[in-house]
Amino acid sequence: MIEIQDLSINLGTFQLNSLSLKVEPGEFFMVVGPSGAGKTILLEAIAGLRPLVQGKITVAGRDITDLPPEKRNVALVYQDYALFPHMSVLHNIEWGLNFVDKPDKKRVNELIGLFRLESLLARSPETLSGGEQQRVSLARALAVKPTLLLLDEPLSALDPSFREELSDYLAEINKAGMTIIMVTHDFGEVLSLGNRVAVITDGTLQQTDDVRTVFKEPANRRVAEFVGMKNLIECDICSNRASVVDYSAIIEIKDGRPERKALLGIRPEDILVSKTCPLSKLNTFRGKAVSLIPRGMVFDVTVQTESRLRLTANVLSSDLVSKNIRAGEECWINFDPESVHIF
Amino acid sequence: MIEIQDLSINLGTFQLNSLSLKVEPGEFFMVVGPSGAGKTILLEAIAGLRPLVQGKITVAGRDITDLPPEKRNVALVYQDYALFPHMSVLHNIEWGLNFVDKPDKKRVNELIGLFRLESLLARSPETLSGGEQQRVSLARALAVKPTLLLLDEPLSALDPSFREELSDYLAEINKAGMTIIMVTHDFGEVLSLGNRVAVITDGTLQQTDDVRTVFKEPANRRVAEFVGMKNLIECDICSNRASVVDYSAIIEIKDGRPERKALLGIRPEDILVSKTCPLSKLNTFRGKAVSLIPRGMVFDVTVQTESRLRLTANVLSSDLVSKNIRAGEECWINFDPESVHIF
Amino acid sequence: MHRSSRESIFMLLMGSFLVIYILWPLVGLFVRADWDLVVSSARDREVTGAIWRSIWTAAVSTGIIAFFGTPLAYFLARKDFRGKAFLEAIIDVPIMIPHTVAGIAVLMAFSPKAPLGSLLVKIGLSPVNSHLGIILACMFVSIPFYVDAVRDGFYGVSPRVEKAARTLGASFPQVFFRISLPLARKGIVSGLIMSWARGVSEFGAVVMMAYHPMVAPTLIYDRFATFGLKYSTPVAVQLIIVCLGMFLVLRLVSAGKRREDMNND
Amino acid sequence: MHRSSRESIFMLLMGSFLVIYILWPLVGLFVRADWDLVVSSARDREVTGAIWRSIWTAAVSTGIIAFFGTPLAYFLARKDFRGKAFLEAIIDVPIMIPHTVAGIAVLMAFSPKAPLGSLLVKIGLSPVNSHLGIILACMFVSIPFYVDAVRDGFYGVSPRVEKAARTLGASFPQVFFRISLPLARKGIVSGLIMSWARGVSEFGAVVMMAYHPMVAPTLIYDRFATFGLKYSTPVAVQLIIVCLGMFLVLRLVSAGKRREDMNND
Amino acid sequence: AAEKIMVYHAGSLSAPMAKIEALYEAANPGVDVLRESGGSNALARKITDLGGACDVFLSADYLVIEKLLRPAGAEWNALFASNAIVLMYGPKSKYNNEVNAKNWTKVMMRPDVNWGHSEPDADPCGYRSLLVIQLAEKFYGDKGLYERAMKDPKRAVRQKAIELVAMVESGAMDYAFEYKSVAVQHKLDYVQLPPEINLMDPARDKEYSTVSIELSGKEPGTKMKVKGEPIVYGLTIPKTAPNNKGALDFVKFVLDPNGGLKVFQEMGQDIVGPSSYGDGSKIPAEVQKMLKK
Ligand SMILES: Nc1ncnc2c1ncn2[C@@H]1O[C@H](COP(=O)(O)OP(=O)(O)OP(=O)(O)O)[C@@H](O)[C@H]1O
Ligand SMILES: Nc1ncnc2c1ncn2[C@@H]1O[C@H](COP(=O)(O)OP(=O)(O)OP(=O)(O)O)[C@@H](O)[C@H]1O
Ligand SMILES: [Mg+2]
Ligand SMILES: [Mg+2]
Repeated sequence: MIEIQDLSINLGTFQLNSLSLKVEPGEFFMVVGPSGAGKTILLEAIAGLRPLVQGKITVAGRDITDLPPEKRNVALVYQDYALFPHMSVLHNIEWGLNFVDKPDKKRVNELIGLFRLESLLARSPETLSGGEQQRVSLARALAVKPTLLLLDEPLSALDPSFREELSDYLAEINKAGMTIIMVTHDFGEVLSLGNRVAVITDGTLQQTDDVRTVFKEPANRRVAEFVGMKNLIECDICSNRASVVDYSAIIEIKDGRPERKALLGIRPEDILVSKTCPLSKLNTFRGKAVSLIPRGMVFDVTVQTESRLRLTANVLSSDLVSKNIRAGEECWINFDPESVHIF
Repeated sequence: MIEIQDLSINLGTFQLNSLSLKVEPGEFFMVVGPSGAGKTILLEAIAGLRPLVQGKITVAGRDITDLPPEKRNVALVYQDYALFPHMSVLHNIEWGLNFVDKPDKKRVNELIGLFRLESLLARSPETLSGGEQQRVSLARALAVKPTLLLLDEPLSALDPSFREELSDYLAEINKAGMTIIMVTHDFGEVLSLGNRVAVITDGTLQQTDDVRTVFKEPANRRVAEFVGMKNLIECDICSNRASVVDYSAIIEIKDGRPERKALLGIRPEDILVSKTCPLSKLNTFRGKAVSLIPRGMVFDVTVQTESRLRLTANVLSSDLVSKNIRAGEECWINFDPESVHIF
Repeated sequence: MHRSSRESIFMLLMGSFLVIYILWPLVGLFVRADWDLVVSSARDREVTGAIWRSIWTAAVSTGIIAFFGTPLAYFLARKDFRGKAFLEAIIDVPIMIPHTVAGIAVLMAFSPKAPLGSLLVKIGLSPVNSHLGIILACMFVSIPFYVDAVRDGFYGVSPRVEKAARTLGASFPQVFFRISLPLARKGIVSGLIMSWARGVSEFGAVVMMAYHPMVAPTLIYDRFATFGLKYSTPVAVQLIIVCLGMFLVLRLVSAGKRREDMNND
Repeated sequence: MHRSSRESIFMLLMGSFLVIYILWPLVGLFVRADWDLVVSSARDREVTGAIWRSIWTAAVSTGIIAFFGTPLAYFLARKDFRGKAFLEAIIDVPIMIPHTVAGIAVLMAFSPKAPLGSLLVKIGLSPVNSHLGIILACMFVSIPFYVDAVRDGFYGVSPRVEKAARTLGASFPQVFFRISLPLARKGIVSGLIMSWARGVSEFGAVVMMAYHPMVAPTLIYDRFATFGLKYSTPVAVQLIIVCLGMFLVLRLVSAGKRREDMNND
Repeated sequence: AAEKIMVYHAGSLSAPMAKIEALYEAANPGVDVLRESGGSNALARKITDLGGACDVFLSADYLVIEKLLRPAGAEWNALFASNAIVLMYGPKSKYNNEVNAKNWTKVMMRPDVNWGHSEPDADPCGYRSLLVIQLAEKFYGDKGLYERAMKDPKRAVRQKAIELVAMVESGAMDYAFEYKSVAVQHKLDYVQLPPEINLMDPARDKEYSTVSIELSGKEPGTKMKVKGEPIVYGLTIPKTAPNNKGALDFVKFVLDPNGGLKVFQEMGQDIVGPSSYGDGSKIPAEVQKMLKK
């Protein structure tokens, strides 16, 4: 669908550095990265709204680098909505149809229903709540049936049930053939909607991969930290054992590898915490729960092992009670060698 | 700390209806509700930025209904940040100190470090990314050390690890004594940060309760739907059995109750799905998995039972594979009578 | 509620000084006017002719300015370049030039003896003592008022909104006409009013280019010189009434229906 | 990049018509001026005195207008009420009144025989043939330009930003001076320039109130009538140079340092 | 298109010229007389410096034609009417019930009386007003009157007659020196000054010339002396007149005793001549016929 080659943008204090990316037709492509990484700027560049220092953008083989935005058939939903303040909600949504060959009014009505905008149609955007503005902005972009849809955190201001509904709708139109590139901070969305994901930090593309792969096998420490692989440990590796630098602990890993120093990562949800010694003896450590921090449905339980490893595990809130794990008390942790990722 | 009595606001097409609320000193109070429910307007009213139709707001017994915003010692972080576009980031953050008796410059430096704004200090807000703006806006409000902090989706544009850090910081300053009222769409935040939560829909306060109570025992259907209690079933109740209206299923409930018609709700995470018949026979149904929808770390598995009940359960993505549950195939569901909520 | 209205009242009180400052002399003019003459001069062909001529020549001049000046204003609002302040200063010069000097400068530029003027004469247009001359003079004095107001209007239009419009399939001109222009509406209306009204009021410069055909200010002057204040005031009063009406319509149109949401903010 | 610059070039080309339209007569004036006389008149006390008088009287008038007009402009930008369009129309009237009529109206209002004028005389101020008279006349013609530009400037200031400032502990006046005013900067600078420059250029109305002390336009006219173009042009040229310099400084100050971010957008 | 005759005339001739225009146009259908009024000096400058299209120029002072137009811009100068300086006042003027031809100097100099005249350099009426005061000093034997008057802080100088009228009407000025015809046209009251001092009587040429005043010369800083003379209006056809033929016809009408001259008389002016001033050899024959020797 779209291929970006060697794209660079210079904004003085910020640079986007020769970024290359390929999105397949019909793909639901995610872009994630820390705040200020350059995600929005990348979307703007794809839409043709930012002057490039260098680089080439091709769509279906055609070079569109110098094409004006309106000829790209790419719709962008801005993070801050960018509604037309002088038009009613309805006119905002319908506006793009003026420039489309065969305007599809029926679709507009569908979108209005789906986004529950019926009662707001005559209102001025300035009087809308944040979520309402976001819905209008999304509906406006969808109304023109772009071949490529660029979404910048399009569901961030919506309540969970609405977000779920609209995620489903996005998944549906993506299945129906629309290519979507979406920036989001919600890993749930990345996992449930995305095919592949690009991780950008500080203007540099760090990794492009299948969504699950990025979480399980991040390319480097920055990506690992970003995707929440909280347990990162410097090790000396020898065959299928990793001895933690400076500590006495030995961690079993899945395949034999040549001897070297390496970084090793374990996702907190892959670590099991139990009050009693687990059956498996592989990668099982005794320790003390030093902190329990609630994170919504789960708790971050940090355990200091006897071998002075400090690992964080996720425990479901309900399990915490049933398993009787308390801060300051003894507990066991255990994880599969399969879930140990070596960089 | 703050007591709101009978607050009404009229905006023509939208009304906030005689809302009463009490927030204790030092509480971390959450406000949730669907998009357009009136959450932002409630915060504005508390800050003294909206004319009231009626109502009274008292802080520590003192009536502040007619006090101008600047005398309330209440800082509001707007959903759309509302930074001062003509000032640098640093001046934005420091601005409020001009009006404080003992400005605490050290704290400003702390905040700048904590929010990682060092490299942005000289920049104009218009050139900031969404997340950067949000951080500046939050830092600006925290710099003045308000006695009451009003936050309108303050972490929505941040990446997960940053969000986690700032959540921790908010929890910390809340522990240190600052009362916080926060609007959010993230139930994770509600659960991990909040003491109590108010649910507002369509300008009406539906429920104020302990955060966990709201999720487990929503006050009515609207709240139940909003907090994601997906399985809502009309029943005839008789003692500790509920027979589903129109279907042949019988659901066991926890305590005996007088005979009546009632609505019954079960949270999807309380329903267990298994390939084989579970040990407990209580509330165990055989059925077919009709749909599996990914929702981040979990799947929404909808099961149609033989007794034509249609229930949605959450299954961890990893469990889905290990338990071998597939769409269209037979499976069993089971739930504890304890987790059945009766309205 | 009372709080914010207290502040409004204070601002209005401060401002009412200026409103009264404007109204007082105007009311004096109206009170002193001989209303029989006002009524009868409303039927005087010379008076209505001059007023109408003032209105349309200033309108044509404003039209030309708007045609060329709107892109210029947009350019000034959107681009920054070395020498921009200088360009803006040049554009403002006609505001401060004494009107007679402005008239002399324009006259010299367009006199049939000058290159530009002779060109006009060659194509059959007479730049002096003609409607064209009036328009040329009005343009010179009005340009800066239009350009300044419209540029300030465009400053308020978010480039993001324009960009979003582009991605919806609208070309630059389409976005300009359907988004940027309507959003700069207030500035444009102010610019149109100022430019047009400035043209209507111009005497010193216009009279250099064309005493005849007479526009309203010239007629008022002529009446005053010939017949005295008694006969010039009715013409002035009539001109004011007509223009006040036109302002009112323009402002009402531009205000639109923002009423409700504004007072709620 | 080339795309957007193509559009800018088109806009600049359109706009350059107006820039040339302003420059052509000005350049003509400069070219025709006898530069020996320009230089010598720069040492002529009468000339420098008149130019300086023009500058400061117009500045005082602008100062008074700014003091009362800024709250008025804010009020007009923020509040909507029945009769607002009418109030705005009234404020615009001085733009369209022929200058001589304006002068007569102000003269009648402030003549020592009129209630207002006699009040001024009683407190020892002379409203005619004095600096005060010049200022009174300048004010009348300048008010609308200031109020319109500043009101349009305030329209662009987000009420949300003002509200956020209130919650940070700033009172209404503090927010007004530190947030609203600086954010309306462009409009205010335009308003100041227009109001001041309009005052500098005024002849018809000023001359009604005071021929002496002479302001620059009066002196230029006087020189023209007495000695001819040769001796009036140097004064005009000097006035233009001085004012151009002042505009340049004001625009440079108001433009600030937005350069970078603008061109990236 | 109609034949056009462009007439520039002194502001003080506005009213009679309006009437003459109407009469002339009635008599010559198809001819459009376009009048442009202003200060005599400024109008002459417009002709010389700005190429103003003018067929006939009527000046409030024949000397303007001499100084500014002849010989470069015009070839002849015909005198046709006189005027008097009066002391004009209005209904709001102080002491307007007691002022008369005997006491006006004293009334004018009272400490609470504002008075004024137009700019001597720019407007002939201005320096003539000053000459009148000098003559009054002699006539009334009021020593030092002129000097006191010049030092009087309540004296205001105005650019043109127009502003004086406006000021007197508004009460901002109590008394103003002005042409009699202007006072008549604006229906303002005036003190009729004795012929010995009012510069009206061509026969008193000698008496008038006993006073003089310094005016600005050809360029700023220089001075020239102007003696008292009767107020005599002059007219000419500039060399650059686009419609010379029409101009001649119009001049003939203006100088016709039953045409223009009659109108001037009706409106408060006396007729002088009409006669040629200075070298009259270039006067067109048709006009020559209408002049007295
Ligand atoms: N005009 C500009 N001048 C200088 N720097 C800029 C400009 N616009 C954006 N930036 C900087 O570029 C960086 C990337 O911005 P961008 O908006 O793409 O971030 P983002 O990845 O979308 O972040 P977020 O998740 O917070 O929205 C930010 O650090 C921002 O401050
Ligand atoms: N000035 C106004 N005039 C009319 N209606 C308004 C105005 N301002 C807000 N509203 C309406 O009031 C309702 C509540 O707005 P509010 O901003 O409080 O919603 P919210 O609960 O914060 O929603 P969100 O989660 O989307 O931000 C919305 O439906 C909005 O459209
Ligand atoms: Mg972004
Ligand atoms: Mg909101």
